[in-house]
Amino acid sequence: MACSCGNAEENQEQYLAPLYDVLAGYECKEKDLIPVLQDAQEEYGYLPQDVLQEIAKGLGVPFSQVYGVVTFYSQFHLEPRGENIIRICMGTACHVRGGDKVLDKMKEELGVDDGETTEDLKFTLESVACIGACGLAPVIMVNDNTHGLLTPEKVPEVLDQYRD
Amino acid sequence: MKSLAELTELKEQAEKKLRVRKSSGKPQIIVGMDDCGIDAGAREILKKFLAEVNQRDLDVIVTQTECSGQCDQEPVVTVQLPEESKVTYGNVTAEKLEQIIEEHIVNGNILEDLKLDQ
Amino acid sequence: MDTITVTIDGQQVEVDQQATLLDAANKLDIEIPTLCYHPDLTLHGSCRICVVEDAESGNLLASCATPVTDGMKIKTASDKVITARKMNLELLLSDHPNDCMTCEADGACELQELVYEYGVTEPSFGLMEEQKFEVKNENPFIEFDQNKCILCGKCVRVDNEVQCSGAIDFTERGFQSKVGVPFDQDLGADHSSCVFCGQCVEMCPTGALTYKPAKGLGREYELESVQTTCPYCGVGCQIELKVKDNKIVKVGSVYQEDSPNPIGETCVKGRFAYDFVDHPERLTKPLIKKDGEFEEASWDEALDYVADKLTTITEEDGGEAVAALTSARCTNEENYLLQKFMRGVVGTNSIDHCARL
Amino acid sequence: MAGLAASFGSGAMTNSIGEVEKADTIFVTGSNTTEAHPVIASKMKKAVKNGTNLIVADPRNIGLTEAADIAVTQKPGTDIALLNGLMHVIIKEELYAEEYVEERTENFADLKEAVKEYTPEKVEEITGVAAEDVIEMARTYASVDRAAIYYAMGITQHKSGTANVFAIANLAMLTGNVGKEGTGVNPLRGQNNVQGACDLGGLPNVYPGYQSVEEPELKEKFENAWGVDELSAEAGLTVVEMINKAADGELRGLYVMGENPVLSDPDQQHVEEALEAVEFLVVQDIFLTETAEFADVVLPAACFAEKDGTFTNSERRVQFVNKAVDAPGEAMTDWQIFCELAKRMGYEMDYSSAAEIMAEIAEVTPIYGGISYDRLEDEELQWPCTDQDDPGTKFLHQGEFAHGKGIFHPVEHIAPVEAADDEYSYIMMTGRMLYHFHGGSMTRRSAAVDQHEPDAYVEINVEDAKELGIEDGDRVKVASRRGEVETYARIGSIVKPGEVFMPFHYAESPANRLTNAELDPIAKIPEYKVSAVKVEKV
Amino acid sequence: MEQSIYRSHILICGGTGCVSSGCKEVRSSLEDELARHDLEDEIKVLETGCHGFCEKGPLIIVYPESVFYCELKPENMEKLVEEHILKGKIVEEFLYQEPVTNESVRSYKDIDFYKKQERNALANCGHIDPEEIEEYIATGGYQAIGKALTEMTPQEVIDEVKDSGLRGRGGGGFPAGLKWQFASEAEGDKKYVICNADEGDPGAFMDRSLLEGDPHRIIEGMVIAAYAIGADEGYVYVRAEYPLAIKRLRIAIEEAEEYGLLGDNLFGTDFNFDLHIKEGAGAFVCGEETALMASIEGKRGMPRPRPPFPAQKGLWGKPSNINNVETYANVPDVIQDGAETYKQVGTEGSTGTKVFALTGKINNTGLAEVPMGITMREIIYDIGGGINDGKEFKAVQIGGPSGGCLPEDKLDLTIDYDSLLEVGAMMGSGGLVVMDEDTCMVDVSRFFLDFTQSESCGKCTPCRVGTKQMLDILERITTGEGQEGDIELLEELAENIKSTSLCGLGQTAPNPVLSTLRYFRDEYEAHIYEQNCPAGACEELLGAYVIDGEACVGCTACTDACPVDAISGEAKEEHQIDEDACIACGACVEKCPVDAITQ
Repeated sequence: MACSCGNAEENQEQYLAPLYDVLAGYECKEKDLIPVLQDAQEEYGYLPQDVLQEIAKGLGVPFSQVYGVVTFYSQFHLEPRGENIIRICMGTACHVRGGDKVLDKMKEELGVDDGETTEDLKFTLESVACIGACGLAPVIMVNDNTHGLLTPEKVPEVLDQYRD
Repeated sequence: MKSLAELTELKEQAEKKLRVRKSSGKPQIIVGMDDCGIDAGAREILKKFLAEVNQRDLDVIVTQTECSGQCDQEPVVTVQLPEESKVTYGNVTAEKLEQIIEEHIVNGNILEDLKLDQ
Repeated sequence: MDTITVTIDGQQVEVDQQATLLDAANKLDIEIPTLCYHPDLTLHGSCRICVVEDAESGNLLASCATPVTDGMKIKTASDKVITARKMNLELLLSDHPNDCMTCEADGACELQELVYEYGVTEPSFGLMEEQKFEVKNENPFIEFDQNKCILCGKCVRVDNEVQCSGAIDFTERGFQSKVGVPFDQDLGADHSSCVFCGQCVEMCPTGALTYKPAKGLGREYELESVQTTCPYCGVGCQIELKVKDNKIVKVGSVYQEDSPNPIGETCVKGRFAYDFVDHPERLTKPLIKKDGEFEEASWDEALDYVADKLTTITEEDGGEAVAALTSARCTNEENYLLQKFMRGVVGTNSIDHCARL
Repeated sequence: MAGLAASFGSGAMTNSIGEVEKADTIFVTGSNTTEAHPVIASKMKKAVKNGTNLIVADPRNIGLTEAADIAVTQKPGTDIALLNGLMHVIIKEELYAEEYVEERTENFADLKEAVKEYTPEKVEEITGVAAEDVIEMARTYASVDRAAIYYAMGITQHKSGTANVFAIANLAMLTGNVGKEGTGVNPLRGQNNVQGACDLGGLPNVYPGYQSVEEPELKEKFENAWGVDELSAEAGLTVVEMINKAADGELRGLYVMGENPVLSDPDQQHVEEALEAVEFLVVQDIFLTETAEFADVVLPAACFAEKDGTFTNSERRVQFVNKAVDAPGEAMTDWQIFCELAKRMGYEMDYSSAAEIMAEIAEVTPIYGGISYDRLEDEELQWPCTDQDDPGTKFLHQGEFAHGKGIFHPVEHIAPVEAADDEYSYIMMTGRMLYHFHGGSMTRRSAAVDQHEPDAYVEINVEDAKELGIEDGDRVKVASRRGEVETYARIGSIVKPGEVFMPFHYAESPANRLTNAELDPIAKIPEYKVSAVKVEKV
Repeated sequence: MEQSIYRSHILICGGTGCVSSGCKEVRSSLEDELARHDLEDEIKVLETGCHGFCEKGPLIIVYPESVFYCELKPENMEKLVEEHILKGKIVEEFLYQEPVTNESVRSYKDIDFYKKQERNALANCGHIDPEEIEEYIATGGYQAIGKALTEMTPQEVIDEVKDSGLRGRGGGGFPAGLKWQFASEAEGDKKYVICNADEGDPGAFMDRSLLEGDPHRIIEGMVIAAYAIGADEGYVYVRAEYPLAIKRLRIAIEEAEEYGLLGDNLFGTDFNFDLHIKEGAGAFVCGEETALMASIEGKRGMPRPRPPFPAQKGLWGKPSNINNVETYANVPDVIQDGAETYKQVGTEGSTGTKVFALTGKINNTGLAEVPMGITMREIIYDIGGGINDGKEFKAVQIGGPSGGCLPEDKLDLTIDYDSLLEVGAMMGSGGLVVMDEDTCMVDVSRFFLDFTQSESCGKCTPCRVGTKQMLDILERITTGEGQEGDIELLEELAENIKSTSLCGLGQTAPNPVLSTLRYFRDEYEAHIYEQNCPAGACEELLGAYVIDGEACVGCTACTDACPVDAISGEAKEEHQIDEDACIACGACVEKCPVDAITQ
């Protein structure tokens, strides 16, 4: 593709525009790093390299620190993620009530492993420590919705709600 | 918030709104609202009671109950004042309603003539 | 400032209120091993090798991070202390390759020394069997083997607190933690702000960070060290030339209070640009140009020629017909002698150098 | 240096490197510190982390700007206007040190008058720095307890170099920032012993320790000390004058020790002609440099690692050089060569060690009077150090300036010699880069650094590159009125549009083939930082 | 004020649990029904925070009768409105049934789960609209700030908290008043008050419920602390996984600002306080106070050595006070009612109440606030309704991943900070997981180690590498690879990690292993020496399934259920399982109608 340098830059400018909007809402100090990353991930669905570099520049924080922070917190992702994020609770209550069976069933249904995204970018599956809805164990969260008192049998039914 | 007094005033205002959640120990007006009652116009009576209580800013609970077996006397209204026995009135009309509030609720005088035998 | 008295291994010592147990022990010349501690860096407290026992509670305390309190009694070599240090060494070993034979840091590795000293001959948890990470060595200066990293964080701290490059930081979390450049790149790659000052290498207690040009050229204990002043810019950093067989193998840091670089700072030139010293193009004999070509000459021949020629010119046209450029890269003594020679012997004040350039 | 000497009575860095971290505000101008003095730049960044304000004024977006609180890019050659503008604001807002000015300086009234017309608006017009930035800079510099200025060749390598330094000295004195820890006027020395070479008489007008050759008493002192009949009573030639005289055939002999004027001096072609023209050229060096190629005799010298001696760094600290390895072949140390040569010319120079030479230096040089090898073994000494009991001097001008009162030298904006025109439409600056040093004779021959930065380049702004149809990594030709060179293009936004930058370390693309030999009238420093050039793709 | 008096309030639980059970749909159906009957002016519907009885959600309480309905569905609303709201007939079928007696209970006050509790911190949770500041004020909210600011000196406030005996509810149980005293005494031009709402213990959700159900109480507690120590700025560090809590807290802060209960010159004094929310980003270790502060500062959440303690050098090096949500929730009562009243509840060393999150194999799961000093048995049986499915009690894990597992003979232990430590557990944040006979204690240890190991920040050696080694050993044991000496090695390692780790996470990580080794050592031994998992939970240790020929009725249910076709046999005849093919998934066991399949 014939793409002159100038165009690439303009594209880049356009690509980063949402990030600049995010940055505009902050003082842009070190303390804003995590909230800015959260907002940027909200915008882009994940944290692309260019975005991280721009955040480092914008906040005057070393890129290595930005990357170190991103890889420290499990909330942040460096790869594109599925449209729907399935978080399977692996907390104590869920564990004793069969949460791992639900996870196994999920893996089977989606054909991906823990932490992976389906090829059609529909679902990302991840096990999480505890989502604090122990009364409903075993429980999962799909996006912001909690589904409780699950059994492996109920898994397809839950997934269907998010397929289109 | 400029002072504790201001807060206390605000608290008193706000408490009124939460009155129904702290019903114990408060005067209650209980309207029979079963099918028989509604057929006899209890719904309007209930509304009117509520409106009156609101208008007079009375610390009184207005609530509803099922049929007490005195279907022919409907609308039936029971007044329960704290630490007193229940008093039940039958065939309550809008006019009697005002009397019940004025005399019984506000002044504590039972309207013997309207009272039903238990 | 108020002082405090503490008892360490039965000996009393009076120390500053702000002192740590390690400071107090140092004052008594009681040695406590450390891996992550460095006096010029912020406190990290991560290796847990410097633990000592509080005689009263029996608790183990990290001596580098624990301030003294009045009347404290400390044991630095109780069974409990030795067992704990040994086990933490065993834990480090379980996540460390076993290749001391070929490791560049052999003989200069603090981990190796401690494992030897504490007699960890059969580590309970074995040794790292499969390399977790690929060695990074695409740049010409520093080889980075993350497998050998014990996460003491001295490199990260010296990079961020002294060099202030922000080139490296911890990445990932827990057992997967490592030190690195964003996106797992090599030092000096696109995402790296590394300027190859080499201070991380100096701080590294193991063979995780080593000098690439020095690879295979000599073990630390074979090298002779000579402190000198860096030959480059005007800061005058103190450096240590490490020499084997009349060859500079690498440049080490000097930690000397009041020097221009008290925390062993240098830049990439001071650290790595020493090859010129034994470069094959070095001049080894005087040269005299004859018919437009240089010919090698003996010193006598060359010096006589220069002396004759200068004498002739000064005799004919006076000293002012000669000028000299002294050098901002020669020593004070040499500069002094050149100007003395030109002024006193040749008779000219036309002496200058490139200070202005 | 000349400027500082006139203002304060001494031309060296007033304060110590360690004091970088003690300043409340650091003002860096005309110094690409991260590349040329990386260790000091790190200290500055460290200071910033601990709360120090950093102001950076440089025509380029240099590395240090990332750490700066205020960073401005003035047009090349407009430093005086900018500095006068700062003083204008400081005086107007009464931020100057009134008591200090009254007690310790002279000529304030003239200064006040001179900077009067440099309003922020006018400064913006000349320098391109926004008026509000000028005000902000002035406040940040003047409103703290300790403010320090650091500068380098970006200030001095101009036709107005000395005047630039006057302006800097004026600013520091005006705010009472001389003679106090963590403050000062600090020229950063580019080479490890520039300071020592100056201190030890490597200048045409002074003996060691800045003792004037024109002062009869001093002349006599040296005649006696050295046991010679008659020393010349006239100041000699500066380096650029030497080259000019050599080219004109007026200079017959030239002795060059460890210098490479072909690469380091301006207008390379002119230098080469001069070296060609000089009758007898001796070059004493460690490599057969571009200059040595012109020599009649080349003498092989020992390098820093092969000899003992001392260097004096930028902060006047005298430090050891120690021998670590033997010199190759028959190479000798420079001082031994001079001893031999003097002997052959009938003057006995007999020293058995560098220490002995230092003992003689101490005797004749008051500022080095207390310096000896014995003391240096376990003491850190900064001159002035006049006798055995003198602990040396961390910062100069405490209480009083070297020559009594500090003198304000008001200066006016002077436009650079060359301006961009239709043909030569870019302004080229030259300077250093981190990985190489000076003429490159050492770093270009050190495998690791040369492998990392093997190629010369010219920095061009993205916008200009677009216009010129040049992409990153293209070969380009850069030409000035004095010559042309070929090199690689490096596209970015470090330089502003209309400006280009070249490092001068690469013999294959010598930036100084393009520079202008126009000198500053006082310090005789060439205007390296402003040359009009044209750029085209090859 | 507009029309404000309704004859009835319907409180619908809007906690995370009930949201996931569909309370939003129930609410909209309820509102439709009310509109259909023209009742909107008489009946007010409002959404509350969590009642703590999530398993039974969606929940509704109808006032003034205070009738408690549970497990509601949208289609139930027609009947509920028609019958109860309109006609005053309690709808029996939606009432709660006691698990033991199967009796319907009309009022929530009469449910065992609530009856035995003493709800102070949780007093408003489920009973007020958390997004309406006036409801909080109506219950006496913000009076304590008024009292502190206008009638007490900061030192008097600190003394009151000290006298109350209030101890930190987040883990260690450090006396709150003492902490405040340190922060108050520390010199600093700026001080901070921080609320640790990074509730990360698996099995604990009391802080979330408090933030969702009564956010103003937390704000009030923080303002009082700020006044006491001299801080003018505060942060609430909340897990990002708690979006509802964050939303409610954000609304509450805005409201408080609007009402002048946050900001400048509170109650006409010169005391100012601003409060910010910081969302965590998913790192359990940030519950450790120094890691939490690093995270607020924009760094990796790695703990640093203490001292200096946050009270001396906290956020950005300034003196800071950190308490958790539940601790701050107790503060208004301490100030309003006074220390004397406060310490009437609880034991001498542990005053007041504590909220526990009851989960696991228990009938009533949910949040229970009880007085300190109650026994474990009372919580599990009287409030929790005992073990479900008629199984035997085996152990209770208390205190989250840093806590320990206690056996049956510790059930009568009175719960307070110190007694728990004595038996090798700890209060922690108050997670209480009940385990029955089917739970393998080695597997539980492995589970907790897996958690702490993956949540270790990786800074210090013992925690980073030690927990990994412990996990490896436990995995070895649960998969039948255990070796002689493993138990001893585990003990040594656990002791080392406990005594040399940098922060609380590492120091307490071995607790589950140590406590199970103490009380259930035989299970470990069975795994290692007999290759047997007594609870039948470790799959690798279980043999293939066998069918008891006599019991088998040949129904073929198992054949159909087997995913690998390992079961053969004609209908009505005895079936067999091919041992080599069997993957021990247990699918057949579940289907067998006569319990003929065993392992």
